[in-house]
Amino acid sequence: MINILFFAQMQEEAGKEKIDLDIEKIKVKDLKEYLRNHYNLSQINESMIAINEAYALETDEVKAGDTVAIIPPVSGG
Amino acid sequence: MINILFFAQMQEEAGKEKIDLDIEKIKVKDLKEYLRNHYNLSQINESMIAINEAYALETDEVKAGDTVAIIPPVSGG
Amino acid sequence: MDKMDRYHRQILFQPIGQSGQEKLMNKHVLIVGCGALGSSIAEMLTRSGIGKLTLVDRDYVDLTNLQRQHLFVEDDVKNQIPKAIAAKEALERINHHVKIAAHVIDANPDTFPQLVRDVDLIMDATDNFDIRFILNDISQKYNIPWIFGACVGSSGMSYTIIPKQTPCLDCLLKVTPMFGATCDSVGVIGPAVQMVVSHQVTEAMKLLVEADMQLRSKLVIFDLWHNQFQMIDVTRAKTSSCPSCGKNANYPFLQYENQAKTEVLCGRDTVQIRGKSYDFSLLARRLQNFGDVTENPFLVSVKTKNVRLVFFKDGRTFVHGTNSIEEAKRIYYQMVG
Amino acid sequence: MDKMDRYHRQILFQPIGQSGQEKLMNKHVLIVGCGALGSSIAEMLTRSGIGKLTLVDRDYVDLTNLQRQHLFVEDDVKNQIPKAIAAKEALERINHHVKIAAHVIDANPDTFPQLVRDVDLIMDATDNFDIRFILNDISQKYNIPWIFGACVGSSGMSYTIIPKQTPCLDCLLKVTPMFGATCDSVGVIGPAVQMVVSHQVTEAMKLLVEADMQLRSKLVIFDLWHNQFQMIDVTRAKTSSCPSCGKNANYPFLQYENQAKTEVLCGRDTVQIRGKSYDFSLLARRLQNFGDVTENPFLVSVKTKNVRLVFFKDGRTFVHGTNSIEEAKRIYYQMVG
Repeated sequence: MINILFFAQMQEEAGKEKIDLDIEKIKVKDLKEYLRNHYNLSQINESMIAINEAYALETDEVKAGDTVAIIPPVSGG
Repeated sequence: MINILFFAQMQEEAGKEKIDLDIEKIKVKDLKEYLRNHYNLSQINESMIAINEAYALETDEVKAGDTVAIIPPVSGG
Repeated sequence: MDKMDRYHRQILFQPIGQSGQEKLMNKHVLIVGCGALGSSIAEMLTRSGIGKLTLVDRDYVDLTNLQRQHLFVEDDVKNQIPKAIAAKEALERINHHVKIAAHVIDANPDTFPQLVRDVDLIMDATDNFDIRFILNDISQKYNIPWIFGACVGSSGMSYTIIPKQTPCLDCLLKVTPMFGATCDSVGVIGPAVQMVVSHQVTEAMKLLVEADMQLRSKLVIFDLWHNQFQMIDVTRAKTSSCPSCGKNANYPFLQYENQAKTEVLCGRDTVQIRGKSYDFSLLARRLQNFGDVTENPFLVSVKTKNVRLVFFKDGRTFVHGTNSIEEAKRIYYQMVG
Repeated sequence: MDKMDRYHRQILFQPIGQSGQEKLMNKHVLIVGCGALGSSIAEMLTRSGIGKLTLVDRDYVDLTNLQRQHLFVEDDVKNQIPKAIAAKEALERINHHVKIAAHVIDANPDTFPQLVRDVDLIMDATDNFDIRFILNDISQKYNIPWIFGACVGSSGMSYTIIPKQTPCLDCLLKVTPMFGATCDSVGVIGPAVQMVVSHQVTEAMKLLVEADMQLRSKLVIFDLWHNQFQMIDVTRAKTSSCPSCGKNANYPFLQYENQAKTEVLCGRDTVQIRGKSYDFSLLARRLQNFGDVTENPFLVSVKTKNVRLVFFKDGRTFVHGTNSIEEAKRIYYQMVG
């Protein structure tokens, strides 16, 4: 199980603030693609991704048990 | 290694905000005793103890790899 | 312009929305203490459009308050305005729709029953454990939730207590602390105050708009300077035999014999406080933060610029240099927390 | 009473102490933006005894600001006082020792070089990414740290950027976001604002008292309503070829061709802004938060109560219904972030 946390405006788009994905492992790039298709996320390409509180690159791999934070661009101030 | 975090006034008394103890396992009660003796902590008996972000009882055991938070009574407001 | 327009950005936040805003505008919150936490809690709730606030504080604005107590300005210090009154005036300039009752009194077992009438939620902005244990019993007895908050240095913590559901303060602490650290004993920085307030007010909003499912349920503790943050699951602390929230609760801190009592000693410029009896060596060590300490087997005394306090073994304390019970209690709790 | 007395509780906090307080009193901070984040950052730094603050904001106080912008009161709305001016007046009532310079102007590549003169630290309290990328380049070019902060809904984040040391904003985001969420698009609650400010100001204090070892180094992100909190290690994001902070930095966002440009269209009650060119389907979807949207292959337009905006494929936008460049930019960035 991969635990995905949505922050800020992602929550409204996804309709929830977290989901669990029953996947053994997946590349960050492919995870983004999956989320864009299944959750109607307009800004996933512009979002920062962190795996277990560490900044992730597109080629990094997410494994079962990991927590992934999806951090969209927030500009309010 | 057991990772101990001191909060609030404990830091001044201990002279640092965290320490690592090279201990395999120890009961909360005995850990308190150890800290009182080695770090001059006047309020350890009145402090809440949490192991890995869960409230701990005196009889709980701390194991190597655990993070222990020492939370003294704070009343400022 | 419509009254609701001013809350537009809050109504846009979906978990509140129009219906949450209407609930908020019909709720009444009691804030106990109007210092650092209290004044900022009051400001945030006033801006958010709460229906009614009741403020209670026995103190007046002092120069050292301005570093962290957000509603107060230099003129309040010059004019020695009581904090509850200075806060009320500032809040009314911010949002005249909010009803604000300000009481310059001591919150204690005698005055609380009146203060909590029609109150939906109690916010803790006090500065000592004696009052928090009383507040904890009041919350249980009158079935009103309260939100604990405290800070010193760059640390702070908060926890939401719901009668009959969560562990209460008595469950968490087991032993009543002899001393609590205060801003007067180890200092405090402004951001630590505002972070506790942010946690407290978010939880308050959840309760007031009836989004109970979102309550944090964990105790939050942080240290901003040292970059520590924890959310502690305290479920296990709940005690069925707890005298404050257990099956046979008898609210011990509301009972006369457990309360700190005060009296003015006539013609002596002295107030006597009957409270806890202290461990003298710990007490002497602690009082060194505040002035010159002398000690003998019968008493410990500390002398500051303006007053002298003498602590006796039996729990009595003399505060020499004042005839005001309010001032004596303020100084006493600054020292013992 | 001694000037230092008012900071007594902050001096008691050992990591600051007397020497830290003296450093703080000799430092100069530029706050870019004086809305929710900016006004509270200014208040906390003023109370803490900062030497000098420079405030810059192009906007005036509006009724919907009062829900979360802490220095402002109903009279400021009635009198339409510019935010930087209203803030300065409020801050001077709080602490007359702090020097406060207020500028009611647009911070941009032309005005920044003057604004950052003698500045020790820049605080981000802006509301769009165009200005943040400019600020990021200014920070690198003039070697001044800046502290990023942003919030919407119940979420917020902050990160401290030290030139030549940490990753910069460009390293973190790689692609410039087309839209950033704003308080105007998805709302915001007060505690989220104050929590970002608490993180920003603590980091500011560490830098100003020269306790760099204690800096957080991680990006902090939270969601107060849903009880999420993370501190993200972003070391890996640092890019040696980064055009803003890399070896061959050329500060792209300070270059004329990359800036949003504005002009008033004479006699038409319209301002033209040349900015990014948008993906029309995403743009149309986003604008639905603000008013009635119509769309054809050449343009997308949105009509609100007071103005109409027309976005063209080539990146131009017409803001109909105003002759004020400041107002046009305000509305434009409320919508695109």
